[in-house]
Amino acid sequence: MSARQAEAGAPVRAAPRREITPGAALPLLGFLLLAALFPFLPLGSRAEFLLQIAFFTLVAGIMALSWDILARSGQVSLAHAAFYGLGAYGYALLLKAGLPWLLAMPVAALLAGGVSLILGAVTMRLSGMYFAIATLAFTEVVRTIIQNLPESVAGGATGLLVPALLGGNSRAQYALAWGLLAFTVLVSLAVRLTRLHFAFAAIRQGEETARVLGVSIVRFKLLAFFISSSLAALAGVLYAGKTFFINPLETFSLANSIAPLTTSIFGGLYTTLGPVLGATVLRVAEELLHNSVKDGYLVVYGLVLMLSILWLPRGLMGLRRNRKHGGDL
Amino acid sequence: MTDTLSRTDAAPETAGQELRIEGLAAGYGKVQVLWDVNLHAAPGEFVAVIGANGAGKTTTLRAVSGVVKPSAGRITLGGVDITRAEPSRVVALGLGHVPEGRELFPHMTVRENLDLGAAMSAAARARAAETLGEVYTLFPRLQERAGQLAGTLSGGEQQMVAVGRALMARPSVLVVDEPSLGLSPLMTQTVFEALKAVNAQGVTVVLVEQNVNLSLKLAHRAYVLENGQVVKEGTGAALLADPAVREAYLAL
Amino acid sequence: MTAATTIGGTLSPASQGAEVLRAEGLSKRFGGLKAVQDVSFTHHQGEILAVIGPNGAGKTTLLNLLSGVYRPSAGRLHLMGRDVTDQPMEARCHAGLGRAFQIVRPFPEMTVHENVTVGALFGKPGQRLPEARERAWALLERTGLAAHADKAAHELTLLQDKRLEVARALATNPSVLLLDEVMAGLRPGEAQEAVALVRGVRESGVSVLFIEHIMPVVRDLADRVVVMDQGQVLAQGTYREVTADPRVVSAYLGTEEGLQA
Amino acid sequence: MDLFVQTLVNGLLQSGLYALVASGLALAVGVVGIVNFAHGEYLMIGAFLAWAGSAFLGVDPLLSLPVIAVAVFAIGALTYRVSIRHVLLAPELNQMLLTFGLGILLQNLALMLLGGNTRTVTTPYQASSLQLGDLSVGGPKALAFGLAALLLGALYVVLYRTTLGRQMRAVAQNRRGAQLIGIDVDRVYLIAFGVSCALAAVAGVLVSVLLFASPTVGLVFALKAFAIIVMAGLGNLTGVLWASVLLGVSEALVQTYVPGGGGWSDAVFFLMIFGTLVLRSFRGAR
Amino acid sequence: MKTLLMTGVLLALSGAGAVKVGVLLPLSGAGSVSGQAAKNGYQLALDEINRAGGVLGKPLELEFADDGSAPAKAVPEFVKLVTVEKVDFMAGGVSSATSIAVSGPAKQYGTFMAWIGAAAVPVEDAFADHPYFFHYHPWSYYNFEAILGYFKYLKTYKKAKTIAIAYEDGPFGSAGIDATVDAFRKAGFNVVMTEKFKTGSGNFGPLVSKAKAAKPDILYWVGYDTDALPLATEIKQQNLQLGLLYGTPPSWPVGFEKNSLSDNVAGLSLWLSTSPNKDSRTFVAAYKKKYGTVTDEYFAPLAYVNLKTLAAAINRAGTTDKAKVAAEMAKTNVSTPFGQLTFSPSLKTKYQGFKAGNWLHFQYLGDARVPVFPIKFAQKPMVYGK
Repeated sequence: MSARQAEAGAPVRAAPRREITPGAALPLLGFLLLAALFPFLPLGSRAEFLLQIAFFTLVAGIMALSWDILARSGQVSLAHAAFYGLGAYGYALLLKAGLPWLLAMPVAALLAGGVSLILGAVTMRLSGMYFAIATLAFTEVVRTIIQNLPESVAGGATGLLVPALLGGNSRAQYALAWGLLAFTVLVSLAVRLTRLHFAFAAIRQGEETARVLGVSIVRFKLLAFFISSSLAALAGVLYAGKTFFINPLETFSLANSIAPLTTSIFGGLYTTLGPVLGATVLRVAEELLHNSVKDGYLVVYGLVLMLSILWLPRGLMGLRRNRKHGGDL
Repeated sequence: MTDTLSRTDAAPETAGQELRIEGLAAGYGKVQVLWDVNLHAAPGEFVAVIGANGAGKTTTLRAVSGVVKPSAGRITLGGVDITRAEPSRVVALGLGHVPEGRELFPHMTVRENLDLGAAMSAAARARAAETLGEVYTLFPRLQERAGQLAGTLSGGEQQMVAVGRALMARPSVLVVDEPSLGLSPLMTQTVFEALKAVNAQGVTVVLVEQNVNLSLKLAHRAYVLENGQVVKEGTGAALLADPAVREAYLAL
Repeated sequence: MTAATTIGGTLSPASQGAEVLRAEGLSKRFGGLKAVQDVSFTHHQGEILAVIGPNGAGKTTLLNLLSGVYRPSAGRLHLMGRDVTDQPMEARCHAGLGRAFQIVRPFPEMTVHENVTVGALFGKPGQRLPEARERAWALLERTGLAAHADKAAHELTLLQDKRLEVARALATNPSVLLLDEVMAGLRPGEAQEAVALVRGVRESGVSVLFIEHIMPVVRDLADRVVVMDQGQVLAQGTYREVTADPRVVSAYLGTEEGLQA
Repeated sequence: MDLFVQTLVNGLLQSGLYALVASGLALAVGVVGIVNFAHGEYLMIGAFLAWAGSAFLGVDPLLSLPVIAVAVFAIGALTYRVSIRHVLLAPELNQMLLTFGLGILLQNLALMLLGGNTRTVTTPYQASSLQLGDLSVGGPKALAFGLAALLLGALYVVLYRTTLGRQMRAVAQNRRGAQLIGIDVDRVYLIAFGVSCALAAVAGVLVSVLLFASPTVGLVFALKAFAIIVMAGLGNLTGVLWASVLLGVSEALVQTYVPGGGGWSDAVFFLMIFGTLVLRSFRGAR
Repeated sequence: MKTLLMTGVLLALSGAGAVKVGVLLPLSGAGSVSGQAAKNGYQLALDEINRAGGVLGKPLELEFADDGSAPAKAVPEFVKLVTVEKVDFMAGGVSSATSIAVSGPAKQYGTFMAWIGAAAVPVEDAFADHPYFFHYHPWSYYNFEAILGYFKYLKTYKKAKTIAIAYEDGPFGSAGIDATVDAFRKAGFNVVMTEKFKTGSGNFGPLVSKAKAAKPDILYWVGYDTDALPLATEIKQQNLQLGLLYGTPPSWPVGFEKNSLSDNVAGLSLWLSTSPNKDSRTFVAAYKKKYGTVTDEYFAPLAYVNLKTLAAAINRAGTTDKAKVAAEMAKTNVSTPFGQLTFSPSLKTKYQGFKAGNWLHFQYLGDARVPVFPIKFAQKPMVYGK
């Protein structure tokens, strides 16, 4: 119809360069492979110790990635400690009720997902700071409720002992954490490669425009909540099963909400690799700092976060040369 | 070059300054709005800039006050280059801006809005009481409403506040952007009368307007802006008589 | 979508078509401000209808009432024979209403193709991703954006942005397309291209309602014109008719009264 | 009945501190448009400076208060210059991360330099109290409340009666309008952020007298301040006063009248925030 | 002479074969005050042990690790000490949550643990079947036993009848609160108030108002150092008349004794720097010599005793074999700054060190903490307000 097209004669179709190619998944696959092989690497005497670090890194990765999935729909949550805690408590209580752990784990995740729908429904119209504070308030309320339930129900403020995951076998625990991270990565990829990506990204980048284009924000915002909180709850299950003990103060602490946020921003928002990579780099950096600067390592850590925002606003993923929009996983 | 049109009845208490724009290009992000604007207002002159929506009138004024940074060209105010100066400096040099949409401080009283106008220079502060009296003379309504929040005023009253606020700095050049927007004819008339009176005191006035008839009647000289360029200039009367102006507006 | 090059040229008197959009006494108040008052008009199948008026006349508020950004304080709105007054934006989209914004609002972190895919995927219920992608391609070709499909939206020129805005709205497969000053900021040559684009849209069977300031564009494009002033409808008719109306002229050029200098 | 009045007084006294901390935060949010998650850390700095002045120089915290306010104003202005200023146009998320990082940095700097111990300040008026019949009002608390009220009054006088204050409000209400009448917006931002930090520090001085100084003392107050400014509506300074009183009194009521209320008072408050936000969002819907 | 020289050289050269003890402490985070105090105690003990010839003829080595007061950090650090640093014994441990978290790897590696802190009951559950778990700090129920003993004394001699309880809503304050109330009632007290508060919030106004209405003889508060001054201030300000304000924070605010508000406040401690006990005086002198100051944190002498007794047990066993060292350790019977230390079973674990009898009750009198109960340790008569 246009003059441009008339000149060209036949319709031109540019090669879909920016479509996601299998190649884009290579770094991610590489990461997962490396993580899978980690227990078998010849690390000598440090192997067991590094395996423990790696376990908690995987948990941090699951948390960050799950947070990122929610953030992709424009919802910047400070409620991830609540989902984490709900997962941990749900799991512990289901075990107490006699469920086998393999069943307790997914049921706890789904329960947290269900609760998140309530939160999602009432915060539907909030954005920015208001949304953040509302989700923070939700976390506080959930924590207080659990803390004030009779001790016989959920351990009260003292907390609950949780049976060791997989009999305390650290390799098996690592394998399970790896599996759950891989599952989270798969979910994240599924979100990235299906219609969900278009819905989430459109809502985030222009909620009104998205609605004008027919995107049902209610459905997709809630879906983002459900997916994200269920995954965060799985991280909580891993934590509970690894440390044998949960209490409201620690599982619902603000730090558990803030860590996935900072990790994702540091790694690179709205990507699958970014949050996972961010978790790894930050955890390794923390460990190295811990051993080198000892007393002041958290000072340096804070400084690193600040500098990364000032010099690296798009996170680690922004370091890749020729990064163009759209092609990232 | 426009000497013949200078007002003879002006008794310049405030000395007007010259505003000169040469080869101005500017825009927002990827949207270039001004391509090559040349415009001049002699001291004490009343110049109107007319043109259809999107022609670049507002952008021209914003470039003058330093809110929009030009990509090319030169702007001088009383001979001083202000091309990329910060807005605070431009105001200090004597420019008063009555912006489109008034840009008042809605939760402050009328009086506070006016006082702020005089706050930025020591000279204006020193004469603030006197200037306030002049503004109240110009707009008696503002005195009645002095304690009312600006956001609760009618559109016309808000426009008065915007003009008054700019005058409080005792500017030598006053640029006014679409003062009649959303105003009743009666209110429009009040505002325009005030502008005329201000100009009569020697202040250079550059008026951007969509109300062609009224502004051309008022102005000594006028420019027609189209697609970011000046396409016509002449005395107000000459342009008013020019059928091409009307056609440009209504695409007859 | 039918091919873009159909029987071109002649502006058929569209008022014979079925009605696609009918506003009955739409009003909107913001606090004390009556932004839109008692606006009624009918938009027919295949018609290009322009809404014009001086700055602040209430045009954009009207468009927001039509697309569902605001709920009206009074009045009803019918779309394709259905009352959609209380429907949210996404439901109106599903019912056949498309909209392009005055200030282009591409999703900045998506490619051009992805931007259009959003419209194709969610514009009507039950669309699947592969088909939506294909339709997005087709639309990019129609709107001359195919060569830029993989660019990020922020890499486009303004004209391309406008094309994208239209392509994305078209991707929702609308019966009526609302265009909000899509010519704003374009140079004359570009505006001509945009006019051709809008004509093409109509020829593909979509009715168009647009707001515009650039009068030559209105003259060249509109079958019928609704003139607004101070939130009310001042006049309706062909371009020639309304510009001959002295009330319209004075709304545009200002009153001649007053100020006997 | 006496218990009820005493409860109201308890709540009211507590609200002065809340208002002081929240006003500073509201100033940063309203004028500069930055949500400073490190706000509590400036309170902590103020508390430690007061403690240091008292412990090492023997200066009463209330006497060192003006010096501390000026010092922390300078620290805040410096913070603005080297960090905040560079993210003013960045996405909200990046601003959040920056101030989170700042908070971690400052808190751990204090921990590294001073250790985690709780420090207390000794003042002669600490144990004083006013008795009004059965009603008793703690001396330092009343003093702190009075000082907070005085400072807030002064803040309001500055904001409403001085040129600088009007400039701040002008920038908050209409940034472009402020620019166009010649206000140096960057300078106003710097001052507003500095004042915001100074207000937190002043609250910190009072906290050191009433409670204690420790590296984590800021968190409790910062969290409440966030809740208060959100409840008041971001940047609404007058609303901050009401929300602070509401928080203080509702806390006191819950603590007094709900069995085991001390454990519930936070939850009740956050529930109120949550409810306010949600209600407002649905009422705001067209 | 020659042999002595040789021994010295051997001592210097034989680092590789030295006995290594891993010490896991909260050096940062919430528990860092106790952790840092313990670290000082360990280092003092290390100096003395090595000056006296080390362990098994070689200098003893300590490997410190920071658990950050967080279970997720404690687990890797514990594993690092055991598998990388290959320590022979583990010591330290302050927080209950981190201690429970490391119970997994501890059982997996059969780690020998000489543990100083972690008084919460779930810790006892977590280590119930661990064969090499030596717990120095009394379990929380022993604390309570001690408190009840003191209160019963007050009941008999000071006619204290009513108790108001204020406890922080976290795990420290809330643990077993119902049992506490029951026990007081059973002992014939009237519990007139049981109130939670949020630690660190400093807002005690409503709580004290409520207490005032309840007119208790004793206000028993379970909280942290941050709550001490605000509570004391509020009580004074609202003019709440008490027989005794009694608190059990893990540590007290720095300089609290100099504040007049601390006057007559009573508390519980395993140890006081002013204790007349000979071992305590020796410890204080040694500590002052090394660090130039006196500490009031009982975790410093506790850590000191912990390492000294462990080293002694190893030396007696003549080997690092866990079973043999455990057997020797179980026979420990030494005098310490806390009184005599022996190990005997607790409710669930096999080797419990200090128990209820080791607790001291003190009062802030003048500018110091002064032991007032048990009477045989009292340096001054207690001040009872009613």
